[in-house]
Amino acid sequence: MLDKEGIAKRIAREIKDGYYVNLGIGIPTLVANYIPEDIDVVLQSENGLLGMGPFPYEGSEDPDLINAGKQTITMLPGSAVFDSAMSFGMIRAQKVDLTILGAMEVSEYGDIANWKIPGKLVKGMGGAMDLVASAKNIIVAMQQVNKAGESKLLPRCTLPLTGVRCIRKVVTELAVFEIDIQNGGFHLIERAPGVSITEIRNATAGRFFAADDVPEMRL
Amino acid sequence: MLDKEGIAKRIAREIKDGYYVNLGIGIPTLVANYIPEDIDVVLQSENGLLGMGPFPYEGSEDPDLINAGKQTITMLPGSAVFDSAMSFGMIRAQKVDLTILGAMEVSEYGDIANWKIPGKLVKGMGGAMDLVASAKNIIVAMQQVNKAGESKLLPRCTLPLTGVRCIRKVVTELAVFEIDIQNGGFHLIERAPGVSITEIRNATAGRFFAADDVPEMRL
Amino acid sequence: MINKVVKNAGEALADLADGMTLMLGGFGLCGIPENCINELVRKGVSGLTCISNNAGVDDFGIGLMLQKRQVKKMIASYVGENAEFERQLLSGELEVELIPQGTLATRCLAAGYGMPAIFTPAGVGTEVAEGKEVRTFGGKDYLLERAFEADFALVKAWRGDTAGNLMYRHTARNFNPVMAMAGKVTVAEVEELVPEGTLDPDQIHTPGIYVHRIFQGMNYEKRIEQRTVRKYEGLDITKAEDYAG
Amino acid sequence: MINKVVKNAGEALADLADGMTLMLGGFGLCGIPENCINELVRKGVSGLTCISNNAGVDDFGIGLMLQKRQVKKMIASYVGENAEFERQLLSGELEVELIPQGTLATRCLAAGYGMPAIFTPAGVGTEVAEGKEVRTFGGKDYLLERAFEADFALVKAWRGDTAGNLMYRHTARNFNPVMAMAGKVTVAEVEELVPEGTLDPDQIHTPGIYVHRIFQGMNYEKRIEQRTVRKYEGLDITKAEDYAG
Repeated sequence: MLDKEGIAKRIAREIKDGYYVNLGIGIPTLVANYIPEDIDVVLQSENGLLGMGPFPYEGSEDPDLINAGKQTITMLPGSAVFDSAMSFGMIRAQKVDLTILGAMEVSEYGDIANWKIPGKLVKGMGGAMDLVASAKNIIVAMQQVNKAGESKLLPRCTLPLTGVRCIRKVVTELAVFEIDIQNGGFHLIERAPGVSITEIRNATAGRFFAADDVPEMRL
Repeated sequence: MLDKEGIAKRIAREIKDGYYVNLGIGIPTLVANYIPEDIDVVLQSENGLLGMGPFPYEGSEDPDLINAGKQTITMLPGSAVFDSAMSFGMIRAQKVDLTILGAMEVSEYGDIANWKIPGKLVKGMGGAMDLVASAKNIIVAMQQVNKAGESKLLPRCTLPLTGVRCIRKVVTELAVFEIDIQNGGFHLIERAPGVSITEIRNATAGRFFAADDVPEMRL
Repeated sequence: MINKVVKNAGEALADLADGMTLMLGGFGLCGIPENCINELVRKGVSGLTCISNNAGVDDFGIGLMLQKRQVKKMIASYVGENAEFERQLLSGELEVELIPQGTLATRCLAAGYGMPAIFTPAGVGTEVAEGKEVRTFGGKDYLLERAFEADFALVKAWRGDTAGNLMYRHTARNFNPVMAMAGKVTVAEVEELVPEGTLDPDQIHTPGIYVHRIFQGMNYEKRIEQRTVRKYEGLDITKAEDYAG
Repeated sequence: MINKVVKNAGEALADLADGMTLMLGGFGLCGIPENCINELVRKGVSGLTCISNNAGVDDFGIGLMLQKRQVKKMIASYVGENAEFERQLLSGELEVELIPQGTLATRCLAAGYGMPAIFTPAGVGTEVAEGKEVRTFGGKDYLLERAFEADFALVKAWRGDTAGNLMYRHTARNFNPVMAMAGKVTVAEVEELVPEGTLDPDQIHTPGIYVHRIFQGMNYEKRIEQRTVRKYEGLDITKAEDYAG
């Protein structure tokens, strides 16, 4: 079973040389730590930056330079700054190669819910609805099972949706799934180290498909 | 009867301090010569410039700096350059205070034709259709009578239209008119020096309205 | 040119009245019009509809206006980290319309570019789509979203000139340029006001035609909302939640 | 990063094929991708649809491609001053679609911003509106105009870096930034190619994410179409026509 760092590490393997990548808040942000040294990746921050670098060293924080999580950041050589309309313009036009974001629920048809829990204070969807509606290549990073032991990979989402039929790949603490958006179903393609297919099946409420010999993931 | 310079001179009197003005090709361009010294006006060139200045001195022409008529120009202090989408964005959003353009025909309902003569080679509408469809304040500078002696202020345009019900003011070699777009009609508000109401009426094919005491224009 | 330069926020917002709709630039606390917000609070106008990506924090930014109950309706994409906001929302004192961030930005752009409406896929199939027209282009569904209308747009720039031309610094740009284009009256406060002719015409982010009033701001606090620093090698993520915002 | 830098126009356009749709930046002869056009002529691709504000002059710009009958269809706002263009148009060899300049620019913007269509009042009630949907917003009529699709966008910038970021100079900017955003493949030729990190991130006109290939152009002629100079005081208007273009 993976911890958050492990999920991030696995997702980092999906990133290819030359990719423009948008990382959501939470586990997705951790992915930046595991991008291989030998490839060049440009991080897009939807508040208006391409070329996001690491956090600044203490004392060199710049209040005019933050990411979409409002954290102080730096810019790498080759960066470009733009306004919010252009930022979501390039997202909508699918210029961003890969979007990684968190989720509270994902359905077997690739619906995603990650912005609102009825009865709890709603903070807003931020850029999440734009990202899931537009991105050609989205990976969801999430815990497969909630604290009560219930699966969050569902036949259909119970929470208000962020987007419909948009998620094709999910990485959890237990496994990597591809989602068949057309016919519905979570297809197991990799197991976390030491986790059995049965354990994964038991933690998947939606339709589950697995070959007999699903490999363990490499990290 | 005014010459082209006279028409330009009269139109220049419509320009107020602080105006952003778009000048079309032809007589409208001449207007720039007659903007009073004591007011500040910013000229917009729809190829992407605010703050157009006079032509450059010989030898300092810059191929990267032209106006919408493709003429070499200069920039005045306070200029701003932008792309074609923003240029027509500000036109469409009615940020330009005054648009001055030429016409081949204008109708009594404020329709304008100035881009196409059937049977003759069509060069295109350039930015004219955008300008007439969007501008809140347009003045047309034109010859009221063509070489064959026929009026170009018509009940309705005979040439393909550039825009409908958009022209409210016309300055010609004979007169200044306001157009009643709702009910139709050219309302004479000023006569060119030495031109009688009868002469103007005879040169106006569309519905014509004039008080008995229409003043001569000041130039 | 008619003088766009005003002395301060007080003069700039003299005719801003109760019940108006305002746009306020900034993302989080980055690039917000601090001087204008302080003046709104001092002035005490109320019943405002505020269009802004966020609603500030309890004691800074739009949060200051919330404390004085000046905001009737908030239109934003994300409103976290504000206890007073939460209280007013739950008590029904404050109306909130949450819209996707890209939709927010593009509805401003549409206003600034004279386009009455735009199509975006954001929110299709969600509660955001309720009551909205859906239209299919090339096999994909889009929502028809209307351009915003705002009585005032209040933006913050880094440098500006007396002709109203603006330049922004780093990610303090964010919503400021699109809102600057969208106000019936646009007020720009700048860290440095320079004579026209000082700024490179090729480097203007907001052409002066969009700006009606400009003033040299003062006492910028530029508060940092999430101070994150690199103590070790690599990133130091201390707050990891599975939240989208 | 995957290397966006190519040696020259030949390498940049190696996979540009007969029958494709191209966007070409520039206004008149100002800011046109001279190196790319020369390569298109050398290469001899044909059956092209060209989206460009103008069609060059007889012996420069797109005019060179017209001479070699490489253009099947021209989509432009104004095509004056080109005898060969006129001949091909009258003989039916060349198809021409004239569209308002602002509509042209905004259909590019729409493509670059992922918007399938936009609304504009330009052309309402004219032959441009024929066959198009008209829709009323706030009592005003607008045409629904579709985003362009282009296999290649060929643009010319002043400076560019190896990450594909572009800066334009003066009014040579014009259509280049909006077309740069709109190509399935965008090729940028620049007067000066610099290493990434050289350009100020706040002063980038086209972020590199929109640019797929970039090269250092050479032998720029930058021909002037209407050389107008100030010999006397004031403006010296020598060509005054009542024409709109």
